[in-house]
Amino acid sequence: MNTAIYLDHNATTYVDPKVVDAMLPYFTEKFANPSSIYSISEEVQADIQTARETIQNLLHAKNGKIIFTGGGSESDNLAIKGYAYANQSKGKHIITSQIEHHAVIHTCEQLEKEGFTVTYVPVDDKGVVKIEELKKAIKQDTILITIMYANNETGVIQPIEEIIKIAHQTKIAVHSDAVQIIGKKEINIETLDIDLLSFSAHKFYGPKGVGGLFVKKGIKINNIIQGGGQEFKLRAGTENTAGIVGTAKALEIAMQNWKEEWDKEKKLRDELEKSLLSLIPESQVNGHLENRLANTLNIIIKYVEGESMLLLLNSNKIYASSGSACTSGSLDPSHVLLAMGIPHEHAHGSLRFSLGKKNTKEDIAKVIEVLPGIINRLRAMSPLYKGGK
Amino acid sequence: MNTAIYLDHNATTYVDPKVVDAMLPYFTEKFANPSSIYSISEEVQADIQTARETIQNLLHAKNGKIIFTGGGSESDNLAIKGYAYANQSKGKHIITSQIEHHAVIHTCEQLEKEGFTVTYVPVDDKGVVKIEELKKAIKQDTILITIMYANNETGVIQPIEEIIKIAHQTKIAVHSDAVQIIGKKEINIETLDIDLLSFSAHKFYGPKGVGGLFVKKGIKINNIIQGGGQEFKLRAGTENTAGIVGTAKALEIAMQNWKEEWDKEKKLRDELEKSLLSLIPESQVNGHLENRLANTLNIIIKYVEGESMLLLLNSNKIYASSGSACTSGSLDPSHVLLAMGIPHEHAHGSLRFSLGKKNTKEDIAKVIEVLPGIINRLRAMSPLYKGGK
Amino acid sequence: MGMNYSEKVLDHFNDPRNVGELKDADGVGTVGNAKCGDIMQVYIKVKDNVITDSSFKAFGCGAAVATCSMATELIKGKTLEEALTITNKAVMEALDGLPPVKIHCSVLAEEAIHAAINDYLVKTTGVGLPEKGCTGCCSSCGKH
Amino acid sequence: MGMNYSEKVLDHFNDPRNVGELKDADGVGTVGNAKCGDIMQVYIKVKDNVITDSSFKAFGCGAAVATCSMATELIKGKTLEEALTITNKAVMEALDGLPPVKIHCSVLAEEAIHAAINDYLVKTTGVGLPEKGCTGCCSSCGKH
Ligand SMILES: Cc1ncc(COP(=O)(O)O)c(C=O)c1O
Ligand SMILES: Cc1ncc(COP(=O)(O)O)c(C=O)c1O
Repeated sequence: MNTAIYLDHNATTYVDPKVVDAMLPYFTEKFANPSSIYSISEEVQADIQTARETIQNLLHAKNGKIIFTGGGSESDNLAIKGYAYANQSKGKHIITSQIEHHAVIHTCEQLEKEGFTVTYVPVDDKGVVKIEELKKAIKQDTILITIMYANNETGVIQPIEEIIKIAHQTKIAVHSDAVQIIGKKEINIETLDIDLLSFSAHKFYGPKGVGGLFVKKGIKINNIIQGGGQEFKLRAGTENTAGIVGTAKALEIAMQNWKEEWDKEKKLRDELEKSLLSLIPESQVNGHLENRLANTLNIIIKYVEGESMLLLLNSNKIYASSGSACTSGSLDPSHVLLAMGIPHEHAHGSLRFSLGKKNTKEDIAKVIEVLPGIINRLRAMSPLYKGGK
Repeated sequence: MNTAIYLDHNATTYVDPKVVDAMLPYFTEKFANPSSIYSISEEVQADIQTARETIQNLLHAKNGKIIFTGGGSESDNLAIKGYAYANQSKGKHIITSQIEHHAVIHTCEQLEKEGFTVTYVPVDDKGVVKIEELKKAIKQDTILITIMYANNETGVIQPIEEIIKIAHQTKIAVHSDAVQIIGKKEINIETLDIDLLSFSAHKFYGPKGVGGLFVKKGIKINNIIQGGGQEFKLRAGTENTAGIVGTAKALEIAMQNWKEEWDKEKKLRDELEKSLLSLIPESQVNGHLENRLANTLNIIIKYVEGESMLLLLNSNKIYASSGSACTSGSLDPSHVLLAMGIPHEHAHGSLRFSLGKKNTKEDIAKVIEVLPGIINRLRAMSPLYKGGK
Repeated sequence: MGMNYSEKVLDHFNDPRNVGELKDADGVGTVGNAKCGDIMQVYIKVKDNVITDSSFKAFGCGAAVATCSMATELIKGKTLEEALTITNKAVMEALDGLPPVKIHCSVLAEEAIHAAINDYLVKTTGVGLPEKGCTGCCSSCGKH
Repeated sequence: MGMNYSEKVLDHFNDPRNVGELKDADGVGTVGNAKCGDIMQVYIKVKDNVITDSSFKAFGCGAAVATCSMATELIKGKTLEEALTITNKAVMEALDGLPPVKIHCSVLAEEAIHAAINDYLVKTTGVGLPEKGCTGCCSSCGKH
């Protein structure tokens, strides 16, 4: 990558070399199927168990179990559909928000097709779920509230504690897509008293294609992939042992010094934010300035379009995103920004920088050096921009 | 593993070191999210595309597409539920067999709970699906026949060509769980004209937690994991790039000389079979002797119980299985053997040896040397065995 | 190694005590059935109300063999009354525990001791132990 | 690099030809809207029925910029009639193709040429091009 500057860690991270080292034995030596009964299988089974416990310790999640899945999206699907199917006798109404990841939104839409009803609670202009609207949405037959912990595009952290308190007053279960916060900040699942929580290893320097779902003791969910009895009968299929061990190792590393990392990235992010805002007229930050992941900057630059900016940043070997990775190939502006009340034309001009462990002051300086010129150039050709005249 | 003898390749294989090498760059360097739009993502996206095409070439599957999933079980679920949901307006009856893997059987049972009807076609005493029964099972509203290609316990290869011909006469789609045969034998998907076919990388020296589903052009399936638009919108979630590339590499290696490998393993298997049958009285082979995977030997040894044999083999560092890996922890004898008409007490005494690339004549000789003694010892303490007197 | 068995279980499986028939046994008890995958046969020799010797045969898993081995060890030298107080838990504890799916084996072993003592009592006094009925623990026999 | 664009597209995006307003343009056409994320503005100078100069402004993705750049190149020196025969396919071909999701950009570019010529005709003759109506290609504008 040489001089490349990767600023898209919310899309995915590289795998920490120590994590790769932890995974390697499970490909060639400790390769046995953990469900078999001979000695070499038991070792692997024990290692999976250790990984599970490591994660439970790190997330303070001893009040339930961790199910390993094939990624964050699957965890979200398993949590929401699994809970909905297992508890539909109690009611068929689900509450979520307008700013969820597609893995939650499209799952809810699927459930709507199957006869469930879903309320998509709006957010305020800072990207925070409107608690009053959420309260109003609660009905007699509401069984589940699923609200993300931190938004992938803006980094805005949602008032999950409060939501859980509200939900539990009327015995509604709470799921949170915590894919963007797990590994970045210490979360205490037991204190939170959350019922279901999803995470994904490749967001915290672990491998892609493996995720987890926390399920609180006493919470019943159905499986969505049927077959063998793996993962407490909640996820059939031969276990991705290397991936599972890698997930635990990655979380272990992440939690060792998350606070210093958080502070370091915050400092860099704030520097980037301050400089861009001052150097680029008619730009603004999206989302709550305080309650936000330390590594995320979502900025709107008026009169220019996101892809153009990304292409010119790319020419400078700076890799960022516009909207979420999944939709940046499409023409629709981010549903998250639209939900925040940002007009379409401005939403098209959003950039997301998400920092990671290897980013340096120099990286930030380079962006600050390069981006204003890119904006000038694009604005000069923009029919929307009158400021230059 | 030193002198350990691994004879459980149908449960899982080690990952070929060349496959590990092929995967490694995708952890640390080529780590980008394939859905992003910058250069380093496009490379990864192109590599996924190349992997897809490699597999299509090797399986002669250009008449459709390959969807990557989180394993063989997920592929089976996606194929069966995906097809059932997308085509239920045409009918709600599915035909399968009594000897399918749990990933198929439990998925069918799930569909039954949802209002589909399923016929579980029996097999003959050689473990071959009874074609006449299958024909009789076809109804006006049959939409899908799902029959495994080769059975994981007995290795028996099913008459898939014939089943496809029968099914297509009345426009019924055919899915095959080909998890046990892909990588062991060359399959021509296009000539077969099969509609849906599942495979799993860890059965052919690829990584665990990644599988694939072939979907013929024109065949409509619903996704079962909703979210981002990855994998032709049929499997949401950030792609397991390392796993996908590893799957293609593993299949490439497997297909390079599958015939020699098949012949080599067959020779060893036949030697093992012949010797055990002659050295151990009242033993018999389960399944069709000809139409069988070359690496698989399923043998019943009367008056003794499977787990005891496995434990004593384990003491000799010989790793085999009894029934399928998923159920060997449970008390139920194999549903496959029971479906073949084998009495419970004999089904409890089954052993499966499944050979792989590294097995040698010496491995086989060791089993032949050790197993008869184990059997004598166990039979001596068996209240069922009168032969010793 | 194997099913998460304790060292003790593996020891009693790999090197079972008291294996085989007792030629001139005073009592024999057989429990379980082949369908379940577990059959246990316990032999006892009794003198002056004391179990002077005991042996077993078993068709079954590692735990089945180990529990029989341990059970026969435990009853040797005991009076019949003492032997009858040996529960499945006692057998399990003596083996440093069993995996949850294998607990039924210890129940079967307890039942086998009772069956052998019952056989002896019926043979010698014409009156057996009071009926306990099926405990229904063998979830795999398909009857319960 | 980026969206699987061809070298040609990237060239026209990174180094767009004919950028900016033509101060004394004879015709200006604007198509698209900010909601869609694509606005194209094409300027033309016309002399003796020939387009002597052309330029553009664009708010949009890489393909939007590149198609405008290429379209303005293609029409320069052409008669109005010739310019009107330049289709979106011609623009795409001249750029060595576009990714499927970006084809609408070439349609917009064609429409922008037509709009500019229409503007010129209305201004000079009082009669514009026959109405083509919306082609409905811009699936993202939410109107179709
Ligand atoms: C025939 C068959 N189908 C499906 C599977 C499931 O594959 P996986 O474990 O990759 O989910 C297996 C092996 O476990 C199998 O042998
Ligand atoms: C908030 C959020 N939820 C879910 C996901 C899906 O995770 P995965 O890609 O591992 O399926 C992502 C990232 O892609 C995410 O950012």
